[in-house]
Amino acid sequence: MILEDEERMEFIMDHYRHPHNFGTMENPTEEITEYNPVCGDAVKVSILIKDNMVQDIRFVGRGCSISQAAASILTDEVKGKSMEELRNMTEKEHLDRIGIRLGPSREKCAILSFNALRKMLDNYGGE
Amino acid sequence: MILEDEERMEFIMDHYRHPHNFGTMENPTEEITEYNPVCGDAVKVSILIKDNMVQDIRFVGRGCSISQAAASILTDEVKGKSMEELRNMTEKEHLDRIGIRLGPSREKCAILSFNALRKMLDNYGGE
Amino acid sequence: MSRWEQIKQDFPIFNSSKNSDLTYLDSAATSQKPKCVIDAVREFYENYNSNVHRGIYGISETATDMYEKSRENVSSFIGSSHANQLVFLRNTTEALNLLSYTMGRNLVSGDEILISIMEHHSNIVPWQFLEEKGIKVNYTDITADGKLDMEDFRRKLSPRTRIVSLTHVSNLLGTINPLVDIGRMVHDNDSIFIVDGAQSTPHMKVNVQDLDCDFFAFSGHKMLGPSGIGVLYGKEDMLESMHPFLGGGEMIRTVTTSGSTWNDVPLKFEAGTPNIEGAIGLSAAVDYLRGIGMENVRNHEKDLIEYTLKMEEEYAIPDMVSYGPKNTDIRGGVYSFNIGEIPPMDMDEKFRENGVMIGSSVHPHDISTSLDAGNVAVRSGHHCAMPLNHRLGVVATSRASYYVYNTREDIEKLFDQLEKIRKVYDLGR
Amino acid sequence: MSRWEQIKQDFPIFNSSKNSDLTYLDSAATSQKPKCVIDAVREFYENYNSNVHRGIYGISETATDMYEKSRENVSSFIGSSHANQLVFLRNTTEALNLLSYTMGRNLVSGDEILISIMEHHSNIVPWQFLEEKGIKVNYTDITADGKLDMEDFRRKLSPRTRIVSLTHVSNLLGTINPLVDIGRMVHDNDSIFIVDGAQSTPHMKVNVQDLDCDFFAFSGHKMLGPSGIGVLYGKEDMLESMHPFLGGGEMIRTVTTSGSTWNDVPLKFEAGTPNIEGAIGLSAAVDYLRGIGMENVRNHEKDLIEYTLKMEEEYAIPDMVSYGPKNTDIRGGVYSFNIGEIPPMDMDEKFRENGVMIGSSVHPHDISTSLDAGNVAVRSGHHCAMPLNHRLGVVATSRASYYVYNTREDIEKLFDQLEKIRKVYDLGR
Ligand SMILES: Cc1ncc(COP(=O)(O)O)c(C=O)c1O
Ligand SMILES: Cc1ncc(COP(=O)(O)O)c(C=O)c1O
Repeated sequence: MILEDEERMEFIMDHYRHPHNFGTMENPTEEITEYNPVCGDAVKVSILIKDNMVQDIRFVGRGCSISQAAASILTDEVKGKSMEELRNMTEKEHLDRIGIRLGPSREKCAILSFNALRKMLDNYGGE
Repeated sequence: MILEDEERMEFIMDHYRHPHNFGTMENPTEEITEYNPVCGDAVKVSILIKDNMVQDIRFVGRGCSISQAAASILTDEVKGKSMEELRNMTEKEHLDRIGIRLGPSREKCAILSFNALRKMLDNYGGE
Repeated sequence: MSRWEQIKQDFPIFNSSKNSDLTYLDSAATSQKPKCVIDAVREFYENYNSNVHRGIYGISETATDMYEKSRENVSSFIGSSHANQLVFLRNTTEALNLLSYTMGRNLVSGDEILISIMEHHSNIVPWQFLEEKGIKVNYTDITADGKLDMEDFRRKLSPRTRIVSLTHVSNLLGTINPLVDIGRMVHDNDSIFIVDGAQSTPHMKVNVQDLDCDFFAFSGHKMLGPSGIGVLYGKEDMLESMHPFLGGGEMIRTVTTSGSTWNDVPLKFEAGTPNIEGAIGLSAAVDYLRGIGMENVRNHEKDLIEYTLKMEEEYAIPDMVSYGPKNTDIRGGVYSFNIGEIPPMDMDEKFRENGVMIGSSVHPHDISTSLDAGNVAVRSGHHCAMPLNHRLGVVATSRASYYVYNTREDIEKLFDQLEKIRKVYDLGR
Repeated sequence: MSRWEQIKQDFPIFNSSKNSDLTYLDSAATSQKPKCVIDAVREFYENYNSNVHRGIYGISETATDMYEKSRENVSSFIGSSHANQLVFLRNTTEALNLLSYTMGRNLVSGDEILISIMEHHSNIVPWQFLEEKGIKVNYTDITADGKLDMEDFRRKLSPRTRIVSLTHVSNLLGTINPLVDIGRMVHDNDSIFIVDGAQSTPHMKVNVQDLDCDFFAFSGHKMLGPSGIGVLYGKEDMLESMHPFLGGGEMIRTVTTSGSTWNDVPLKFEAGTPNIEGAIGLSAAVDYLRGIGMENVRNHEKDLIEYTLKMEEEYAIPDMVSYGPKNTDIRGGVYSFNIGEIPPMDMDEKFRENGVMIGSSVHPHDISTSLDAGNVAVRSGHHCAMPLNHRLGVVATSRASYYVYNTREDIEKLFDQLEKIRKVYDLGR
């Protein structure tokens, strides 16, 4: 991971210190907890889908700055999107949105929330 | 194995082409066949001991020039020696008598007959 | 320049244009290589490269000679009475697996193997493989200050304990275990005594005869040598009575369609073409270490760990915790620490309640990455000792580990940076 | 300078002051290393040396990247569809033992394994280990001209045959086996198909998908790479369903005192610190070979073996015999020969009768040693294929084997010397 980009790093730290869409939900359409037992990174993501759109999405979690900031960034991105748009999102786009060069070890932290989203989409059969 | 010493090599080839003490024996005191299944080198050594002295020693064999010449050289050396003298002979002395520098692989060829002699001495309980 | 600064000059990586000003604090994972080791490998390639044992031509005999002299050299380095007690393998892991596979043949359901909770996965998983045969693996606990709990050990050493396998030095706590005493108990119990020497051999004088262990395993790459070369020492009679592990070239005497016979030890355990340049490189590393003197290596690292504990007190970084004995007489040059709580995955109640449980902690990943930005290389994670992490109530730690090329300045740099990182990450929640 | 003479210049050993004018004809045992491979290893040590996979700092991420890129590079070199089908091990021998240990778990008494009489010990002994479980090892015979006897193969391929493991190219006869046809028969029989590619991968274009083998094993040191690094290719679903082989670091996902779970393939099979520089060196070797072009390598060696057979006829050395197919379309660059009869040990009646049974033969040991005096390096012995020697009615042979740095002059030098040796050793008895 290259930290030379201070501005970008500040962006990450901001999401880490003040995560967006942070919290749980009463009646989510889907909910999933993804975790990496090796480093203890964990996110629980809850999603509310209506009219084939993401009405709301929230997460709680713990772990390193990258895993938590990535969840915050991802939930921002996802809110209001249609199911189809969600299905077309790629891992690469997600990593680009984080915007700092991550080594192979830290990439695993970053994609934890993305994997959670993927699995929820797989589980979600439609209305 | 270093062949730079041509004179010494000629000495080995001579023993190989015209081995001394070559043949079998009617009523040996001890007789043993040593062989190396890996390369097919083999010697059968027969010894006649009387009055604690090597009265006669003979060998037959097959294999490379070193294994056969070494047997020829060894039997020459041994004939007429006392049991005590035999027991004091070392592997190093045997290799020195051959007199060319052998690599680790060829040393195995050279000591085949020496090992045969050693084993016969172990088997021989005395008169 | 101090002696140790001079020694650092022998390691080309610290003058590499690719890494400006590297502070390498990860020698417990793998060590850097001095020029003499790199040269030994290259010189072999350029002058004598050929296969060992079976060649009858010049360079092959030289290669065989270099390979076997390397065995003798490494053998005497660990105080083995004879070079044929030394088997060249890939690493510590392979050595311990060799033992699990071969010794495992003789164990029956109900037999027990005693290890400890501070073992590296290499000294856990191979024994767990035997559990399907009904063999039980027991784990000696540790004390609060990171030592083997000897009372627990005595309790768990039972008449059914066939094998005791322990690490000489913990790769996470740095604890140097009292193996001479333990070995006596193990043998009094008629158990086989195996020592994982991966973290001791590089850092202190090791003598397998003093330890009186039956087997001793270590890796070249952690002691200035190449990777891909490791060693299993075993008492000759033990090695001789064991079934072979891998079958193939060189380990046999004869092969026929109706069966095969084995070569003498140690070749019986070296099937196939070995890592020839690896053995030669390891031997060069041993020469280099001998040149420094293993007592000096140990004293230097003891000084570094003492200095580390002193810096820890002086800097007094809020929420910083470290692990392992404070008594540096029984502590190697390994310093594992955390900033704040980094609980294991099954302690997740709080996580469920109110979300991000980061409080004032800095995740070890963030510590490593941030230190890396200042060219300080430490490892973060479970250090292949998950059961020990769990025992300590953490999922991971950061670890600085030292070797001959480290100096007190490295430690000052570490703490300077940690202090800054702590501030950046302080969430004040 | 011809292309191949230029290539020879890339290999420092041929300019070494330690070996004047070396004619190296032992590449089937191990190959020489080009400068680019030696440099790749050195540059890793000097710039990026660190442990792979677990580090979160700069050089460790670079090292991991280099290691995994090496895997991809070697994977595409043998036509594997995905790099995760490639396990880095020590050598071919370890790869075949891994299979014997893991696949052996699923076999029961009465099951059969079909190999051939031309196998290297590495592809015999690991399977013989399973005989104690009541598993039968069958050996396909060869024809008079050194090919696999396909009728015998069909006869021995039975409903109980669970595994067929064959060499791609014989290291003694040079025979290139028709594995595409054989593979079809093996799979029609629902058997698992394993290929020992130790002698093919260095010398011809290999495509594991065309072969449709389930597993394919080879060694780096025979293909211009370092020793201590080898490869097992396995179809992904096969590797995934298999039990792990060695347990320890990196091959696990989680370890607890109540059990462990495994990492994804291929890491599941790479316990402990791998031979990192070995993998990187092998990748450099693959780049070098690709630069020459594997078709060109094959054609060059085909030319050399054709020239050898021509020289054999022209020199017509008395009592000289050679082994292997004369059809160079199915013959690699391997030339095994004897001067006179060199019978195996159990043909010793004549020995008993009238002593030295040397007649007009020159023992292979003497051939090697005498050739070495003229700086020609050939191997003499059983070439780790005792059952094949026995089948050929000999205890040993001498073997010249070729690679990219050999030229026709080397062969002329070989025969010139053999002619002289024949004269020196002629006993006329
Ligand atoms: C056909 C064949 N199989 C297997 C091997 C064993 O290779 P290694 O010694 O690298 O394991 C060899 C080389 O000696 C070989 O020629
Ligand atoms: C105590 C201990 N045992 C075993 C190992 C495994 O060593 P290797 O990966 O070289 O097999 C290590 C190193 O990671 C270690 O620290």
